[in-house]
Amino acid sequence: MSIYTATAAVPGAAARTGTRTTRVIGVLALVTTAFVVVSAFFLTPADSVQGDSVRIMYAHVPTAWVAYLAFITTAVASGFSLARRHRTLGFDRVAGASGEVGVLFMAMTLLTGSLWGRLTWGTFWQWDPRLTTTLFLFITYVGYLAVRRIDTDPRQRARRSAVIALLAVLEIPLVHFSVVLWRSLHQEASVLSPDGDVRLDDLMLFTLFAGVAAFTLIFAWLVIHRQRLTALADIRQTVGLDAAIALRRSETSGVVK
Amino acid sequence: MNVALSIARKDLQIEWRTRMLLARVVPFALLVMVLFAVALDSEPLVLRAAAGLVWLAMLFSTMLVVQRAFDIETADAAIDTLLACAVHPARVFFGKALALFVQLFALVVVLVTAAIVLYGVTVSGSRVVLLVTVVISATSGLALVGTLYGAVVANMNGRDSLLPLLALPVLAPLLIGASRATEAAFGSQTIDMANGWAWVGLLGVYGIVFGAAGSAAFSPLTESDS
Amino acid sequence: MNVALSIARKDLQIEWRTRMLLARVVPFALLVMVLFAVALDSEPLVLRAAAGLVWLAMLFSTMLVVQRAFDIETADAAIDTLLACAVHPARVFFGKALALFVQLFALVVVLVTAAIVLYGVTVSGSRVVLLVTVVISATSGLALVGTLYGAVVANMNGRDSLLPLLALPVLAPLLIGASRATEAAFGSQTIDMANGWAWVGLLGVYGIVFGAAGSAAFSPLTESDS
Amino acid sequence: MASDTTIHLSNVVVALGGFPALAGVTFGVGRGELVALRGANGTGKSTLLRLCAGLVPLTRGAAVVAGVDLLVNRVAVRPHVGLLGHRNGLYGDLTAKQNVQFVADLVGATASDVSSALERLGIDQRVASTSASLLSAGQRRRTALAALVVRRAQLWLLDEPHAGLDAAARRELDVILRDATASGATVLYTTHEIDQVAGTPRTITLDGGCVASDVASTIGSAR
Amino acid sequence: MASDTTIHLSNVVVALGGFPALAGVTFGVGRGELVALRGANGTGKSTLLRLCAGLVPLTRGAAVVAGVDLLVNRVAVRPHVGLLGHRNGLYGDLTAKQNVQFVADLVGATASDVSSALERLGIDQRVASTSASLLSAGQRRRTALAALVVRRAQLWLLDEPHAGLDAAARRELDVILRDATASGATVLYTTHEIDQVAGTPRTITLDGGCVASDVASTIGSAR
Ligand code: HEM
Ligand SMILES: Nc1ncnc2c1ncn2[C@@H]1O[C@H](COP(=O)(O)OP(=O)(O)OP(=O)(O)O)[C@@H](O)[C@H]1O
Ligand SMILES: Nc1ncnc2c1ncn2[C@@H]1O[C@H](COP(=O)(O)OP(=O)(O)OP(=O)(O)O)[C@@H](O)[C@H]1O
Ligand SMILES: [Mg+2]
Ligand SMILES: [Mg+2]
Repeated sequence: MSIYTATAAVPGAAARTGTRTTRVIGVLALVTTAFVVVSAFFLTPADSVQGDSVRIMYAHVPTAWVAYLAFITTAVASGFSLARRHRTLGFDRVAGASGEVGVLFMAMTLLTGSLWGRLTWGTFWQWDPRLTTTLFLFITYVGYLAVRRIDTDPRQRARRSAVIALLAVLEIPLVHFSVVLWRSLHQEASVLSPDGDVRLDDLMLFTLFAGVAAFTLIFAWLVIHRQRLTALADIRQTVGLDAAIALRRSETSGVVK
Repeated sequence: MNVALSIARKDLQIEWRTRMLLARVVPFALLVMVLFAVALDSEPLVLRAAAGLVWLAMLFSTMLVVQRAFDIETADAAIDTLLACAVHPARVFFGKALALFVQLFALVVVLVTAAIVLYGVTVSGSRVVLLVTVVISATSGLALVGTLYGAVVANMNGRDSLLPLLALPVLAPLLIGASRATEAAFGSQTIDMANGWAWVGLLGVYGIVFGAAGSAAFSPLTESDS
Repeated sequence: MNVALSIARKDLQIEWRTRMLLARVVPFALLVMVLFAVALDSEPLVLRAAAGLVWLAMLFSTMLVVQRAFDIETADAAIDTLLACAVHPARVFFGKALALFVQLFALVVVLVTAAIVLYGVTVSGSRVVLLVTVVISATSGLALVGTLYGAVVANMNGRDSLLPLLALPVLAPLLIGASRATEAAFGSQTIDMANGWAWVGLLGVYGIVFGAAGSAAFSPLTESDS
Repeated sequence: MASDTTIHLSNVVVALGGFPALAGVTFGVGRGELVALRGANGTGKSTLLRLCAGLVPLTRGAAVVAGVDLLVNRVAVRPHVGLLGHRNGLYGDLTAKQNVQFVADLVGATASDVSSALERLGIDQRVASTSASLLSAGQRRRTALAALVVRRAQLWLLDEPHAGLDAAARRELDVILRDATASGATVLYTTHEIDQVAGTPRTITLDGGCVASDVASTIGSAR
Repeated sequence: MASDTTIHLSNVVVALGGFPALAGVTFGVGRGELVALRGANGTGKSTLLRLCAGLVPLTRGAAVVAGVDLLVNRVAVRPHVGLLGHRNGLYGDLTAKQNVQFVADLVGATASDVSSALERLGIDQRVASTSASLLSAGQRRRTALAALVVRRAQLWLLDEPHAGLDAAARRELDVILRDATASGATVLYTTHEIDQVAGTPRTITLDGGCVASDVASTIGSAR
């Protein structure tokens, strides 16, 4: 919601995408990230089995969760863009920006996950339900971005991609519960395990959630800037349209009069 | 006559006049099944993967049939007329999905028979009931999802390659569910009948979700602006 | 400029303007590789079948790229102009095959990389030379056969489903040869390097046969009678 | 707005991929009017027809067609409109008759409507039972027109309906259009042929995406 | 046969899927002639043009076009022929200019040939750099004609070239066709418009797959 109201200010604003709010978000993101980096590398203990490689967790898990958040944001914005016909494009911009950031974060999950896998399992990839469904989720949103790239009327594109986004978000529970549905190599749901049994020590847990906070802030910052950029591009197009209309009107062939 | 039925009849009429399914899709699907066996290159392996291979072949064939179903609409801009005449887009959706279901059902019957002959699987007794249920629910799912995503990419340049990209990840759960349930019906050691029926339940949920989504989404999708 | 090069350039220009390969075929091919692994549902199996799966994914992707290559010719009857202008049909054949080769080569590089990451195969030392040779000769074969059969079905109604039907059986030997040779390059236990090179020899012969057949047959093929 | 106005456009801008194909069009067409649309290639005639059929969105301005505000819900206009575009909208694998029959099924017309439409457009037994994709260009155009006749729309939008038709079919088409307006339908069609325009009561000429002239022809209305 | 005969047909029968689209056509066209082909829809005009372009096979009779016997090797006639069918033969994903440039590359024409052809057909900078699939119907037709001009064929076969063109383009087309015949090319085109035929030296009318009349117009040759 706050993301959308922030866009409302854009048309009048100067051609910059930053505001005080985003600067605050940016600073907070930097501070939290700094803490997570320090804590992850120096304060938290190494794992008794996995050793130092466990530190990848502080990037791996938050990116996964924030990617979920991004995709849910995309779905919600898409729902609004279908429902609120006269504001379609505003919501569509948020949906698109959030989808892009989500794909970015999901790519980071895959990357950190396969590095971690290399260190602990000895291979980059395992055909495990969680990993496979994660990959499907990733590809689904790559497809979503492919549809957004298609050059048609913006409103039609908004509708088509909104439908895809609303269906795609249904895959998230599939990814999350895949571990429960299939027996699995992948880490059991250790933080949000169904029985509420938390198996990480306090500082590790704190750092993990600080990581989640940091990536959430980065996500918000990126989405706000990204969708304002597209909003500005749209405005520029509108201005361009005025010039184009004038040009078009002067395009008299003088053949038939 | 009901609009959805008119549309389904028209699609089946076209299929009947061109014999596309019989002459081309069926041989293609059989070929895919044979190629898998070749690529795997080992008897016990093939038997173990039989159920998965049947549904994989179905998945690729579905892409062909769906592309065809929307090509005939867009080739000469016929969909414009269709939408102008048919008052409710949901009817168009169900009409096209129905025609697709009929064609895919014929196809899956052939493929299961082929699995029995080619891969040497056996089905008997109460397993037959499970098999029939799986086939019907999974095929409905394929038809609904296929129609929905076919409409998403209809009228788009290069839809041949966009359709699989969008539809296959969404169909992946269906592939897994149908494969596991079919494995149970084929009498595999790794999965029992009760588990098989559980998968069928999931397939049913899947079909209902996409049926609802499709009838709701078809209207915004077909507001063609091209 | 040489006619064949003009034609290849035109096809690549269209690819460049539409980004079909990057945006759609590459993801599709990756998806096929993932789906295979899912259907097999067993780690060691996947590793053992890795080489075959790469080439199977290539095969299906080739169908997409070929369809596209001939769709652009027939959509607005452009092939009539092309044939009227290009004095020698063999040049048209080689022009289209060249553009196809370039695109398929880019694709296979991605797929082999994916196999290394996803399937966990390893390539090292002298095996790299074998791998590169296999990839080039098998891709040439795909491009030549693809162009030939693409021309056969061009202008035919419903070519989407006819192309795989005709081309896949012809490509089966290529699939086997390329898979076995790639297995050797991937360091499989079942096949050694010498054997791998023998398969490459066969692939070379295959390519030459289809290159010759294509340039000879392209002229009668394009005498469209529709 | 009076209910006898079928098309009411004011300052309509339609941008296609950023290009203003229509750059501020204003005019109205009353119920039962027959209007010819002229203009050089690329001046926006086809875009105007597609706008009225609810197939392209309005970028700016206001448009009300057949009582439907296109800004609010342009899809709602479709049931009232029969459009014949540059392309015919036929299923190539169905016969000419099956094509017309399908449209009849959708709108609830009878079998006798179908055969009378086919007969009017000179589609004989042999042509009617040939696949549309095998027919000659003119025969396909006639089939599309037969489907439009069966459709019985309130607003007819025809994009160069005369192109490809032979002399006999052109004459019949003019009769069909006059019959349609006589029974209360509104007809808007484009053409590049000067002798076609001469017989039409009103001619609107587009230039550069705008209305260049809008004249009533005395010959046409007298005829 | 004299070498100044470009088309020589005698008793030509062409069966398409068992239907005799041409049922015994006999006529000849000399080098440098400009001939209009008329007839009702479905009488075989397009089929005749496609036969002369070597695109459909001869079922019976004899045909020699541009010195090539179509019974022996109909493919050999293609390099001499420029055909504009009902469809334009453009690549929708290339710009108008790239389309014309491609034909120029194939036949070895220069860049200045391309730009002069584009200019002749009134394809300006903006249109030239737009994808063909986005252009208006008339703009696409003009692009196809520009490609034909670049082609510089010995025999021009045009299927309803005027359809879809505006008045200015029609005038230019007539000039182009006259220029082509003046420089020794032979032109055969179809049309349904009576005023087009009036200006043409010779008109052949088909009916039911046969020649119904073959007349020289005194007006046309005088003009
Ligand atoms: C490419 C490989 C990997 C992928 C794609 C991947 C993907 C994911 C995803 C999507 C989540 C979020 C799950 C959810 O909460 O719904 C997750 C969580 C997690 N992953 Fe991975 N992962 C990979 C490898 C690994 C490895 C190698 C390890 C450690 C040995 C690991 C440890 C964890 C942990 C501890 C969590 C948090 C679990 C929870 O509480 O839910 N991951 N991973
Ligand atoms: N996506 C686009 N990008 C740029 N220009 C476009 C686009 N789509 C359409 N146009 C332009 O908009 C105009 C559309 O014209 P329209 O098809 O309405 O013309 P028309 O009056 O019907 O012409 P014709 O007589 O040739 O049929 C053309 O000039 C075309 O080049
Ligand atoms: N495969 C087929 N089966 C039956 N009839 C066919 C087949 N192919 C073509 N025809 C018929 O052959 C004739 C071909 O006519 P052609 O296209 O040459 O006509 P035309 O004179 O160009 O007409 P138009 O003025 O409409 O363009 C048509 O009557 C068509 O119905
Ligand atoms: Mg137009
Ligand atoms: Mg014709």
